[in-house]
Amino acid sequence: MARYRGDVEAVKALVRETEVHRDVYIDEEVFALEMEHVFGNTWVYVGHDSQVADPGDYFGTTIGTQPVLMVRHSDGTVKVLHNRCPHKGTRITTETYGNTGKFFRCPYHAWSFKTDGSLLAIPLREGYDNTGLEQSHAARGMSAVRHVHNYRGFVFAKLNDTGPGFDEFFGESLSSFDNLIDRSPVGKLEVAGGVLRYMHDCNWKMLVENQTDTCHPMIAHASSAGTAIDVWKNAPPGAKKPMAVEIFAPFMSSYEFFEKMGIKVWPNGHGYTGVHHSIHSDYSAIPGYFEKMVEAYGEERAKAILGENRHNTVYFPNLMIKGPIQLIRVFKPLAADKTLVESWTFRLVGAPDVLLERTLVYNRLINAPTSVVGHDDLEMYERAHEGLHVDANQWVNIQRLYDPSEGPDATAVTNGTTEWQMRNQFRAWSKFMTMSM
Amino acid sequence: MARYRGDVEAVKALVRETEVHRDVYIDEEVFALEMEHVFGNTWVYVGHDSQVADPGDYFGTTIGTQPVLMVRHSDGTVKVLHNRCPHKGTRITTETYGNTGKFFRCPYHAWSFKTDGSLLAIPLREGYDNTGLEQSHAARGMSAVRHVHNYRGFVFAKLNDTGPGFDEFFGESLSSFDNLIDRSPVGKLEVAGGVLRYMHDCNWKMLVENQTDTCHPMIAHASSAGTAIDVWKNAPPGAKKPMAVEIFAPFMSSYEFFEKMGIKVWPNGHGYTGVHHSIHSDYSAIPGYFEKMVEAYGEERAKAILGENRHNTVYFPNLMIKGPIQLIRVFKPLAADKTLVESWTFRLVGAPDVLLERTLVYNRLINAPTSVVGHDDLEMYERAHEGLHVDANQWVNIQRLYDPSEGPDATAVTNGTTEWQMRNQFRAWSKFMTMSM
Amino acid sequence: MARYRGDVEAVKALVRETEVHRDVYIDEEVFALEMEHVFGNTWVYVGHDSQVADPGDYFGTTIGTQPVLMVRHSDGTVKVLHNRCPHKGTRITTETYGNTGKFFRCPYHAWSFKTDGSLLAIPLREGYDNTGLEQSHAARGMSAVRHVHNYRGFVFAKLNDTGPGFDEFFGESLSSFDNLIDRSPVGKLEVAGGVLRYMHDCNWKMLVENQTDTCHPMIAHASSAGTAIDVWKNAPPGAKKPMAVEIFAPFMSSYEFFEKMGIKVWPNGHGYTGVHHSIHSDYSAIPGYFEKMVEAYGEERAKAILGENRHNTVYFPNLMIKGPIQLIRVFKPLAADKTLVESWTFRLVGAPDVLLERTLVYNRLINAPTSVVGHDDLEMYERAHEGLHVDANQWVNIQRLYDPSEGPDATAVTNGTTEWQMRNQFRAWSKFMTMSM
Amino acid sequence: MTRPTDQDLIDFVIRETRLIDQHRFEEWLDLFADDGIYWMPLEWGQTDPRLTASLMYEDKLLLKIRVERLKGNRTFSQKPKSRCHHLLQTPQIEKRDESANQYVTWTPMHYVETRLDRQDIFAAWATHTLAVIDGGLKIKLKRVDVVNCDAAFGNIQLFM
Amino acid sequence: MTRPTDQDLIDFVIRETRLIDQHRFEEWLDLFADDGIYWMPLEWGQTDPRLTASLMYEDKLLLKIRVERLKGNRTFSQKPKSRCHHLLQTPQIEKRDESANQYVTWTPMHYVETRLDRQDIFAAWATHTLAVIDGGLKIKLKRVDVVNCDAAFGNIQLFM
Amino acid sequence: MTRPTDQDLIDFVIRETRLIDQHRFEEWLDLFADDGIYWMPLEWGQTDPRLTASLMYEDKLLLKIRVERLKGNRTFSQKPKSRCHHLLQTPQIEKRDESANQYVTWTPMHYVETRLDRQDIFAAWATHTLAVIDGGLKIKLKRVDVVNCDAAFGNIQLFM
Ligand code: FES
Ligand code: FES
Ligand code: FES
Ligand SMILES: [Fe+3]
Ligand SMILES: [Fe+3]
Ligand SMILES: [Fe+3]
Repeated sequence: MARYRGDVEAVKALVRETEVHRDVYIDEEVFALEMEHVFGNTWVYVGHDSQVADPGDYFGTTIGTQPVLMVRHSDGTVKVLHNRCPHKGTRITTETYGNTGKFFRCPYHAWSFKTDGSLLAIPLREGYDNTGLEQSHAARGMSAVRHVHNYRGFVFAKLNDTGPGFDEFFGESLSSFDNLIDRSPVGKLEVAGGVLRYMHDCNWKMLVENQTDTCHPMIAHASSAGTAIDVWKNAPPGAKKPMAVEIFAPFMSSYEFFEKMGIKVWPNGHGYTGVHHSIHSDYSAIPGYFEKMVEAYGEERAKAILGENRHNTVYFPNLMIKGPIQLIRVFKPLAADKTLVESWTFRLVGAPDVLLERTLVYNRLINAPTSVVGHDDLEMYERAHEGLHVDANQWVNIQRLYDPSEGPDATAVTNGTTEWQMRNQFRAWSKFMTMSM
Repeated sequence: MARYRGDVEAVKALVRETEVHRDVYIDEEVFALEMEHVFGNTWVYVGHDSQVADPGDYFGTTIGTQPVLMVRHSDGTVKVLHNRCPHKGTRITTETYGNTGKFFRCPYHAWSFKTDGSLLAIPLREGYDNTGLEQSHAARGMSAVRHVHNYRGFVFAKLNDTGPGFDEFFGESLSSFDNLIDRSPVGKLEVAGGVLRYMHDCNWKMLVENQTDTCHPMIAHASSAGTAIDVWKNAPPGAKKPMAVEIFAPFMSSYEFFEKMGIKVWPNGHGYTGVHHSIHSDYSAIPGYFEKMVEAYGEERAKAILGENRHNTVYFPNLMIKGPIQLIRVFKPLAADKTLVESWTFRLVGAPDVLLERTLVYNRLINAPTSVVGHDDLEMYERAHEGLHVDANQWVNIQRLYDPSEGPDATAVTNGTTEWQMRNQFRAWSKFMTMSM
Repeated sequence: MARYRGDVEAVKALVRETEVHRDVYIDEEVFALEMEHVFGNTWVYVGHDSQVADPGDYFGTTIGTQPVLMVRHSDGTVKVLHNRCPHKGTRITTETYGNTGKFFRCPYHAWSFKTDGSLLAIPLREGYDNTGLEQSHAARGMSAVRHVHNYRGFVFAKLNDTGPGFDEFFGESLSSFDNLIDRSPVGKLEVAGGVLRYMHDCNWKMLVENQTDTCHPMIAHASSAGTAIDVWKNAPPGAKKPMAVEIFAPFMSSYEFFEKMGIKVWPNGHGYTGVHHSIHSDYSAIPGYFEKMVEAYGEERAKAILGENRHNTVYFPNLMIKGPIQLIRVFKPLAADKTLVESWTFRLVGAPDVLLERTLVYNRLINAPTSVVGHDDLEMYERAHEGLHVDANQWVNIQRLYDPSEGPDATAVTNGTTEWQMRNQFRAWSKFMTMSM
Repeated sequence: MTRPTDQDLIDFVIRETRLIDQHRFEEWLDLFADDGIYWMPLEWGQTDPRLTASLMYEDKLLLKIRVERLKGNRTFSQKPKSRCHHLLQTPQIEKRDESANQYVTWTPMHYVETRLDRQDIFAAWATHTLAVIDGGLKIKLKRVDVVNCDAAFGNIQLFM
Repeated sequence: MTRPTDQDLIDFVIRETRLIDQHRFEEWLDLFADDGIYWMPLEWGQTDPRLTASLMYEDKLLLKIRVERLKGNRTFSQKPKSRCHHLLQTPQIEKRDESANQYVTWTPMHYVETRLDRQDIFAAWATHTLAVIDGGLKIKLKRVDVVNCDAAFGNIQLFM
Repeated sequence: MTRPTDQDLIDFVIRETRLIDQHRFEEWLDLFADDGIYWMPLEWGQTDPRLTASLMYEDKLLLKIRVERLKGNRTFSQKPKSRCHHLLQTPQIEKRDESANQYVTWTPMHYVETRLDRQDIFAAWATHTLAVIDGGLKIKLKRVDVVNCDAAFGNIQLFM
């Protein structure tokens, strides 16, 4: 029965200052409302424009659970279209990548559409004369998403007319994107290496929260990272530490390390870990890269860019990016208890290949369905998804380092073990969930 | 939450003159209501009486989602019983075919029932003395469907007492059955060859609409029929065109061909394509068949019968028959997003075997889960079922050659590319859906 | 839509004196209410304390659909805890058996809990200073079930505060447990041999009712037990009848045998078959066992204990025990249409191994997913679950030997073929279902 | 080759399925004799391909149409493409009749067909009737009996 | 036969499972020695069939009851009938002890059981202990270890 | 051994997968050459392991970390433990280059991984590149191509 639809108070009651009700994670009705409101009123990441380099190039993906096509229009701009024919609803293309030329053609009855979605032609068009087709939904062609913004290559879309503008929504949180992009001597990224797709039988928000959960690595990842350290101990003296160990080892850093790392929160649910340093700080230098950066930016600026070692930056609702290792993770909601995690990697145009190689090693070791670190985390998520069905305690605790004065939509830097960023996300969740109810 | 149950206005609003709301296809509550109303108030095809030739013969099937048994009663009439024991609800038989002799016996506690469903015996009957069994639901035995009609071998049933009588419901649309049956020199059909069962992950109505969708073959089937034509082009000169090519080729006929073919609509959602000619018109003659027909009917009548080349006749809600090729397709609704298509073939009693052979070739090439033509269509249905989840446009368009004056329950012949028959079906859908609400 | 939640009248209307509505078996909302009320207000079997012999030993199971841990606390008592971390909801352990030592430790962030569930420690505890953690749900640790009773080794729990006390709930029905336990010369049982887990695609109550359904064996099990008898007929003369045949044969006993066996009903839905004799009466004696019993209890008492041959004792809602063969079956509800049957076997401490061997033969032949007797029954349940979807008759009949005067919560012994115990269960179902609504 | 060894027959069957899994369909088609037939019965133990329905009963022309279609640019049910995988129990020689130039093998197998994130698995027995033609083995008849041949299936788009 | 070759042992195992798939259950039963046992452990690596539960631990009498039951006219769980399919990795010879007349093979396999539109797949290892009796191989013990032997299963009605 | 026979190669591959199924991971690890690699491509027909993502591309150090982890007391994703099962089509010899000391086998297989009541099945082709080292065969490269390598998977915790 409907317990939440249209009941703003009931939805608001799900999120308290320091506790969140389990229905937020396991209730299918709440999930449906999230798709309409949270994923409708916010700017959701769609893709990177290097995926659609040339006119007619398209990339098929989803916004929340809505199938869309990101396409390079003939005018060079990037459009986001709903992947649905206005005639009978047929998905126009099921392929992830392709080039459709000057127009899309529906495979069922060959209606065609310009790459901005507008209706181009219908076979036997005269069959619609004097039928009032102009007033029909069909006349609109493939519905285009009206609110699209391309930020230095990263394409976002907002499905509803409600919700803040792009700049208001992200504000200074875009600095993490800037740092990622500036790491290219020419300030340009390319999606490269392929995407890892990892299915999780749990709610999407568990993954988002985990991105700034700095109290779990030394416990949950002792099995993988801890073992890596132990095994490496037996390496012959003087052996060069491999990338893999460099990547694994910092997961076992002390509580103190994570406390000092710092967490920054921003309005609208964004925030990041690793303000002062991070698990990425001590990677060994890639020969020739720094030189290229100095060439491009001058020494001071180059040092500033590379000195930033932000760990995980979370963009509400479902994106996480890692500047220093050039990868992003998209947490795609499929159902209250099903989430597809896509981990995408980038080439820094103008930088040595070895950077991409390291990025791929990281992605493989940490984010693959075959990754031991992934196994550690997924086990926790799936156990939590199970455990939340316990009726005796229906609340999830997000209280660590809570301060009644912290308030909503603050900008602040604080102790790296705080759960403030989780609270920050849920305050944003409440706001966008109820904004258009 | 209930958005449609008991809300006639909401249900009516789903169907407009030229557009249909997507909930009609993807909403499970609408589906449940369809099972109660559309499949309750109409005459639904159950089976052919040649499947239950002798007393005690039964055939297990479903009406909508209701499991029933079609059985030959001791008095020679065909009964339709709900396949359920009145004691604990046990399905009486799970086999599709069998002969139960003089009575059905439940496998759980051996209650037995006459082949008209009435309670015959209970072991230790005295255990029910003075318990008021007579007033119980159980005393009624296996509930028999009250409204059953056997039209020249084709058995239909109506589950509810509401809804029109058999003749009123079908009216002159029965002429397509007549033509199918008359094609037997002795006016008799037999189910033969076996049934092809093809699972579709889409709504059942997409398939029904497709039966009169004459604008899709040249597009959607270019891959199969088009390729067949191309490959045949390389055949050695003078090679006899095989049945398969004769069957495939017409799918690639021009728009003009389909326009001229004509579509006829009848009241209550019935109608057919191929009024003047059809894709079946040019099959080569079967040696000896015409002679037999002349013998039986005289030349003029024989010519008249064989001159009819109706393509697809749709009987609302979920049956399609093809007279010229002697097969029928039943679109069995399993869920809003699941449909089982059964394709049944018939032997024309008294006609040469080669006709059945051709019928089976047709069925195999067009209606099997291994059929390339089937692959073309199912791909479209499944894409549409996906696409309909797009919120930005929630309407399916059925506007082609719409004429505001066409009105409900008309009888008319019109351009073969019209979507009138689809509109006709949805007007009937609205009517029967709300009739008993 | 909600048709039952919060509507006591609607729920009451599901159960009549002699008929039960099918929604009781197939409706998911009714199932959800059962989990809250029927499995919340009654004493549900959790496990046997021999499964957690030593402090720190735990056994993971479920009460209804609630995951719990039965654990031996440091003070030697048995506790039942909800298997859920109060921090993020993580299931504390997924293993069925283990020893956790002095405390449980959550694998996600290492919060730890005493074996009575109370919160022991949190890493970086100071992170919660002045956050009001004391007032949070988390402060309560792993929620312990408040109502737990250990009856001579058998551990029961009641989740809600509503509902009767242990003694009131079971009353004299505990005599079946006593007889089972007394069959050990030292009055002690041990879980032994391993558990058979058998998945059923049907409602859990169908299985519970079947336990006292004495009119089905000679019909439904003719295929297995009947065949066993036939095959044994061809055994060489004088061949010793194997255990297996001794176990199979009585299933084919006559109606008269079952009528005379007698059924006893107790308040709150409990009852048993085999008051005067049962299918277990004629098992051949195990050498040395009787002597041990006489030694322990004296001849008269030993005879009395072994003279009891209760067949199936049903404890409402979902337990059945068989004293003479030392096994119990737990019918675990997973969904309205999914039930996991666990069949557990016991060693009579101090008795010859051969008894356990026979118990295991019985369990394997009757209760395994590979058991022919099991196949007979499951076929009936699954057919019934299918058949109950028939709308034309929505009632299950439980009328055999109904007497209007029998009334609720009676204690009585009656004809062994009555369905009174089924009525008794449904009266209890109604009572506990609505008790806390 | 005039008298294939048992190993020749086994290798042939393994190669036949491997070509399918590698999407080398033209080469696969060449393994069929000009009058070769691919038969997938609908009925358990089916004997008659003519007046009883089959899932497939195709001569080389029909198989060629399939192969061409799979390459086609407007074959939307193959956008994106399906993939498949055969796992064979070692083929067993059922019959060697050199005088009749007929060799029959029997091969239990699993067939996996996958597209996008969907994977279907089929259990079947393949029976190959082979002959030596122009010095090489050719398929006169490939019969595939699926264990649940009469079950309701979704698309089966490639070749078992 | 007095000393079976390795190939004899392999052929025997393959034939044994093939008979099941062909529903030739009496012939199959004849492959068992009079004191032959079919054992399907419940426990991973189980050693004791007596005081530890098994899914099956059946002598010829019990197997015979199953075979007769499958033919029975009132065997409702077999109306309609189940079908099954074995896929074997080539059996491996684990032991040849001619003096003790004991031959042991090890065979990874998949077993598919299907009925109506339902299909279940099981992964297992079969271990056959064979002996030569009256000049022919017979089964002393067929042990089937299912990889998830302790999982919750629905009906398993035929023979792995 | 200096020149392995074809049967040696086949036996090696079968033993390799059997060790995994028996959870004898240290012995399994010993089958790899010191510079041996285990590769599971992410891309259909992938050629580059370096600048294209893979599911696994692991040297002996990384494999050793996995093996140690599986034994670990705080490896919660293995509480309870997973089990697995390999079913192999008889490995086929793709290449014998004795001068280069390189032997390549090709093996279609099914891999089942199970934990609690969940069972997943994967269809793949294993390609083993072997060499004789210190008189014994060792793995230089084990490549596992899963038929739906680019599908969305849940946990794959053991070894295909
Ligand atoms: S559905 Fe797209 S053109 Fe008809
Ligand atoms: S259920 Fe049919 S006789 Fe009892
Ligand atoms: S979830 Fe248990 S300690 Fe955090
Ligand atoms: Fe983590
Ligand atoms: Fe079509
Ligand atoms: Fe029973």
